[in-house]
Amino acid sequence: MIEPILTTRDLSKSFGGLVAVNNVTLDFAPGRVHAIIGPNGAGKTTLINLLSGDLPPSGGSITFKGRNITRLPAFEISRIGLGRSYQKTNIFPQFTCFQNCWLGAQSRLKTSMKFFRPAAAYAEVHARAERALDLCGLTHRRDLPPAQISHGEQRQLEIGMMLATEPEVFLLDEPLAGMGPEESEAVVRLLNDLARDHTLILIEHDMDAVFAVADLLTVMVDGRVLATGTPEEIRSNAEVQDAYLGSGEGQA
Amino acid sequence: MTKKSESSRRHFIAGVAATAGLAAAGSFVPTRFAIGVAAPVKVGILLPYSGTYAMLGNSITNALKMRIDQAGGKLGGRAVEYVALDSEMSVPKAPTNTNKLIKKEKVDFLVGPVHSGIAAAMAKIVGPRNAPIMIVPNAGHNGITGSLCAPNIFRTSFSNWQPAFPGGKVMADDGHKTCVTIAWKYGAGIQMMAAGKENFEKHGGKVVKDIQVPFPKVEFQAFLSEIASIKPDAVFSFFSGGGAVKFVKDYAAAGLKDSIPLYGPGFLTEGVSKAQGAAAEGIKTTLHYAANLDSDANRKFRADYEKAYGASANVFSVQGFDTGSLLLQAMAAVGGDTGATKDLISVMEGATIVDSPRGAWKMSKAHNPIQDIYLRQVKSGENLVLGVAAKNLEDPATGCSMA
Amino acid sequence: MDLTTFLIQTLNGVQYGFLLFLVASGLTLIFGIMGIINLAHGAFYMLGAYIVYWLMGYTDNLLIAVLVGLPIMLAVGYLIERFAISYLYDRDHLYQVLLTYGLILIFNELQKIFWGTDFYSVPVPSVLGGSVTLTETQVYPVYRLFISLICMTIAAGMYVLIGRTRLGMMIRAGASNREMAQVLGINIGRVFAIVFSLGAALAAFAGMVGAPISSVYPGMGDQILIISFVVVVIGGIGSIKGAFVGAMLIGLADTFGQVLLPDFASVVVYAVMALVLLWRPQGLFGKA
Amino acid sequence: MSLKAPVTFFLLIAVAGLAVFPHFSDEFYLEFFTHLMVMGIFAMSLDLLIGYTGLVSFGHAAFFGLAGYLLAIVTPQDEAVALWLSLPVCLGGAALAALVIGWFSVRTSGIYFIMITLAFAQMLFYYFNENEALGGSDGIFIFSKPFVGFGDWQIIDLANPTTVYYFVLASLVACYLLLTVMLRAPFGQVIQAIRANEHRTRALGYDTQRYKLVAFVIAGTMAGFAGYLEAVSTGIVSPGHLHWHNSGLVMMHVILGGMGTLYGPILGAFILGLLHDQVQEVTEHWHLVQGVFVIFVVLFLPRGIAGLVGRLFGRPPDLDLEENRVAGEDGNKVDAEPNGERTK
Repeated sequence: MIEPILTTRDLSKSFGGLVAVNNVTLDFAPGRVHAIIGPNGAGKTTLINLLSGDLPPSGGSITFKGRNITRLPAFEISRIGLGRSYQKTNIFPQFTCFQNCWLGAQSRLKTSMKFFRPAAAYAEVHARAERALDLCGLTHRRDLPPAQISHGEQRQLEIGMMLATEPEVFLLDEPLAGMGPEESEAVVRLLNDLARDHTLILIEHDMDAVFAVADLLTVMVDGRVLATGTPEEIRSNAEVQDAYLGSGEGQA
Repeated sequence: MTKKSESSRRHFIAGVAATAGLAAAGSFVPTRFAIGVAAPVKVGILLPYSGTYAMLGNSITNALKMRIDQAGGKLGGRAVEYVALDSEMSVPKAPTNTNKLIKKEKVDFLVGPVHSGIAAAMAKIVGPRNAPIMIVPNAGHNGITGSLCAPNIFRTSFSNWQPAFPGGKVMADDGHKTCVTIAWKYGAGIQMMAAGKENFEKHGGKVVKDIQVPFPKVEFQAFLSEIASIKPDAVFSFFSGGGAVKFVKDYAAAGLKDSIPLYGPGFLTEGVSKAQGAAAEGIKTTLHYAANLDSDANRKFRADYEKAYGASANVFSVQGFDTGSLLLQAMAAVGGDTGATKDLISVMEGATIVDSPRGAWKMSKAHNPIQDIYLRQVKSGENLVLGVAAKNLEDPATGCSMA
Repeated sequence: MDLTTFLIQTLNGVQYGFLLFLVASGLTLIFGIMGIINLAHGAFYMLGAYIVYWLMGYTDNLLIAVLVGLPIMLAVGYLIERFAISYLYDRDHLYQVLLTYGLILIFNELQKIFWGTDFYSVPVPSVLGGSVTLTETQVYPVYRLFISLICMTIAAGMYVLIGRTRLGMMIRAGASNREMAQVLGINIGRVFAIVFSLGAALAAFAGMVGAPISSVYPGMGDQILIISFVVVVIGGIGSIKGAFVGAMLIGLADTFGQVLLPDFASVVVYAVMALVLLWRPQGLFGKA
Repeated sequence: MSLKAPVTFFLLIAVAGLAVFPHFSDEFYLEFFTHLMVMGIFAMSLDLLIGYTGLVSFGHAAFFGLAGYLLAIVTPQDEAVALWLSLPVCLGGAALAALVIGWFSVRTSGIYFIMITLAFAQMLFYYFNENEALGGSDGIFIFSKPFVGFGDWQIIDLANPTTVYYFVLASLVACYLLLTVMLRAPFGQVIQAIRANEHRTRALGYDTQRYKLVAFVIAGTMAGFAGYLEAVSTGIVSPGHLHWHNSGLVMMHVILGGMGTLYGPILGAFILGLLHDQVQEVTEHWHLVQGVFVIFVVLFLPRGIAGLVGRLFGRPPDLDLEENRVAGEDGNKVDAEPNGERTK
C-alpha cells in the first residue's frame, strides 16, 4: 500500500442537530482518481467543503502529506496544493474567462502584495493562465465574460480556474453537472489526462463517467462511509446495491 | 434667502468655459466690481438656517434687517444687499462659506456666526486680511475678543464670560454655600461654568462638583441622580436650544427644582421658556437682556418685531438688531464709503449703542460690548427682570493685544 | 457609590434602555426582515414628535393625538416603501444608505417648512403627571415608568406578532427566503410594504410618546439615529430580543459610563459595540 | 480593468483645464476648487474600498480628520513645521489608525462592517469633540503652513493659495496614477476579485482578510493625505471633519460620481460641490435639493454620473454588481444576500 497523500480520521460535521458528515475515515492515495458517490444529502459536498477548508469540522482530523491541516483556512489549503471546484458555478462574473484563470494562476505567486508592476507583466502567471484555459478547452472563449458562454463552458471555466492554481490534489464537486453529452465527454477526457500525474477526488452523479475514470469509489449514505473499493468491488457490494445503486440510480 | 448676483454668476461660468477651452482666453473680461457710492452695500451673513440652531439664525437675521429697514433700508445712503448663507453649524464648511462671502460675493461686511468654531474659522480668514469688517452677532467664545481679537472683528453679543460671571455672585447673595455646575462639555459650557465658578468662589461659595455632559447629549437622568445624591445648595447650569428645554423639564420632573434651585446664564431659559412651561417657573438667570426691560427702545423693538415676524423677540434678535445699529452708525459716519475701513473701524471702536433694547452699551477696546447684565426670573413663561446683576460689565479680554 | 445611588442609576440605565428599545425596535424590524439600512428612521422619530405636537394643538389629549398620528405615519411609510425603497431590494446596502440619507435631508427641510425652527414641548398627560419618591431629594416621574410599561408591551406585542400570527409567518418566510416565499404564494411586495410602514410607525410612535419628555425641536432625529443603530447592531440585526438586550446594555453602559468614566462617557457605548462585534461579529443574537 | 481611450482623453482635457484654471479664476473659485480636488482625493480613497474591494466603510472621515489633527498637533504655534516631517507623521498616524480599525473591521461584513467602521469613527469624533486641549467641539488652528524646502531655501510656499492649488492638483494626479497602477498590479487584481466574489477568491488561495486590511490601510492613508491637504489649505480642523455627516458626504461623492471608476468620485465631488455652490445662493433649502438629487441618482442612475458617461460612450462599465450575474439557473449570486451576510 502506498502512503496516502490525504487522509481523514473520524471527520465529522454537524449543523445544529443535523450530522452531515459522521466519523468519516478515508485514505486518498496519490495519483489516483477517487470518486465519492452516494444519494443526495449523503454529505458528499460537505465532506469536500471540510477537505477544502470551506467549512471547519466539528470533529476529527485531516492530514495532507503528513501535515495536520484540520484547522487551516481555505486559502492556506489552496496554497499547499489542494484545489477545488464548486458544484454551483462559482466564478467571477465580471471578468473574462482569461481573467478568471488569471486570478487562479496569480494565486501561485509567493504573494500578490505587489503594488506597482502591472499584473500583465508577470509572464509566468500569464503562461499558467493560458495553459489552464487551454487545458479546460476554452481558448476560443478567452476574452468573453462568463455571461456570454454556455452553461457547460462555465463549468469548464470553473475547472480551469482550479487548474490555473496547479494543485496536487483536485477536489471536484460534480464537474459534469448540467453538461451536455459532448461537453461531458471532453471533461471526462480532461479528467483522465489529469489523472495521469495528479490526485483527483471527485463527487459525481453520472455513474458512467464515474466508472470510466475512477480507480477507487467510496459510497456515502447519511454522512457515513458505507463502503470503499474498486469499481468492481462496489458494483458487486450487496450493501451498496441495497442502499444506493438499487434504489437511487436515477440520480444521474 | 439670497439674491444671486448676476455678474458673479457670469464670472464663474466664464471661468469654467474658459477652462474647458471653449472660450477664447481673450474674450474673458475679468470682473472687478466698480463700487461707486451708488452701488448697494453688501452684507454677508453666515448663520445657521437649518438644524437645531436655525431659530437663532432666523432671529438674528430678521432683527438685523428690521433695524436697517427702520432706518430707511440704507447704510450711509446706499441700498443694502444681503447675501445670507446657511452655516449648517459645520466647521468643515466654514472656510468655503466664508471665502464665498468675502472673495466671490465681495461683501463689505460679514455678519456671523452662532457657532464659535465657525467664528474661529471666519476670524482666521478675515483677521489677516484686515477686511472686511466682521461682526459676530452671537458666538460667545471668549477667544474671539480675546486671543483671536483683531482690529476688524467686532462682537455685538457677549463673551461667554459675561452672562455667566455675575451668576456666581447671585447664588452667593441668595445664601448658597455649595453648588454643582452642569453644562455640555464644549467651549461655551466650559467657559461659562468657569466664569460662574470664579465669581461664586470669590464670594465664599464652593463648587463641589463640575459635571460635564457630552455634547450634544440630552439624556440627563444619570446626572440628575448624581446631583440628587450630592445635595448641593444650588445648581449652576448652561444648556441651550433643545438641550435647555429638556434639561429644565427633566430637572423639575426629578423633583429637584424645589429643593435645589437652578441658576445659570440666561440661555437656559431664553427663547425656550414657553416650551419649558411650568418647569422653568422661578428659575433665576443672568443675561444681557430681559423681555420686560423698562425702556421705550425695548417696548418699541418688541412690538415691531412681533408685528413683523409674528414671534416674540429674544436676546438673539436683540443682538441682530444691535448689529444693524452698529452698521448704521458706522456707515453714516463715513458717508457710505465702505472703502474707508480704517475710519469704519475707529467709529465702531468708539461706538455707543444708545437705543439698544438691552439698554445702552459701548464697545470695549477688545471690540466686545461693555454692557449691563440683568438678573431675571421666569414668570408665566417670560424672563422678567429683577434687577441689574452687574453694571457695565466688561470682558477681561484675556490674551487680546488690543485691550 | 452607595447602594441607593447604584440602584437609582440602574433604574436610570434600564429606563434609558427602554427608550432606546422603543426607537430601535422598528429599526431592527426593517433591518432584519427587509435587509434595508434605514437612515431615515431618526427622521420618522422626529416626524412622530412633530405630528403629535401639531395634533395637540387641536386636541389636548395625547392619546387621541397618537391615535390620529399613527395612521398618518403608516401611510407615509407605505408610500416611501412603494415609491423608493422597493426599488432597492436587490441592490447593495450602500444605495439604501444613500437613499435614506437623502430622505433625512428632505424630511428635515419639510419639518422646517411646516413647523419652523422653534422649540416646542408637549405636556405630560395629567393622569400620568405624578411622581414616585425615590430619596428625600429625588422623585421619579410616573410618565417615565409608563413609557417603560409601553416598551414592554411593544416588545411582547412584536414577539407575538412575529412568532405567532399569520402575518408574522409571512414576514419570517420572506426574510429567510424570498423566492421560496413567493413560490408559496406570499405577496412579498405587500409584506415588505407592511413591514416598512410598521417600522416607520414604530419610530414615529417612539417620537410621539417620548415627546413629553424629549420636547420637540429640529435635528432631534439625527441625535437618536446613530445610537439606535448601535443598539440594533449589538443585539444582532433583525432580532427583537437582541434589540431589547442591546438597548438595556447600552442604556446601562451609557449611564454608568457617564458616572464612573466621565472623561470617556461618549466613547463608552461605541467601545461596547466594538467589543461585542469582536466577540460575536453578527451581534449578540444575530444569525451567523 | 483598464482605462478606455475616450476616458483617458476626457481626463487629460480635465487636467489641462484644471491646470489653466487659476489663470481665469477669481480667488474664491481658486480656493474652492482646491477644496473640491481635496475632496476628490478623499472620495477616490473611499472608492478603493467601496468600488474596488467591496468594503462599504461608513467611517472614512475618521482618517481625514485624524491627519488634520495630527498636523495641528505637530505644528508649533509660532513656527512652521517641515512638510518632510509633518507629512509622514500625519500619514503614518492615519495608516496606524486604519490598521487598528481595519484589523477589527475586516472580520465583519455587510451591514456589520458598515456599522463597526461607523462606531470607530464616532469614537474618534467624540475623543476630539471632548478634548479641550485640542479645541473641543470648536476645533483647532494650524497657525503656520508646512515648510517645503531645505534649510532656509523654500521650494514652494504653501501660504500662497495658487501654490496650494497646484500642489493639490499635483497630489490629485499623483493619487490617481498611484491607484491606477495599484489596481493593475497583482494587488489590485486580488481586491477586485474580492469584491466580485470573496469566497471564491479565498478558495483560490488568497488570504482575503489580509488583502482587505491592506486595502483599508491604503485607503485610510490616502484619506489622511486628503485631510492633511485640507488642513494645510484651510488652516483649521474640527471634530466636524470626523463626523459621520462627512463620511456620508464622501460616500455620496463616490456613489453619485460612480463607484468602481477612479474619475467617478472626483466627478462626484465636483458636481455636488458646484451644485451646492450654485443652489445655496438661490434658496436656503439646499438640503431639499440635495436630498431630491441624491434620491434621483440612486433610483435612476445606479452607476452614478460615470455610468452615464460610460453609457454615452456606449460601453458597459468595468465592474458591475447588479446585472452581470452569471447567466443560467445555477448562476451563483455573488452579491450580498438580503440579510447582508456574504457566504462565509
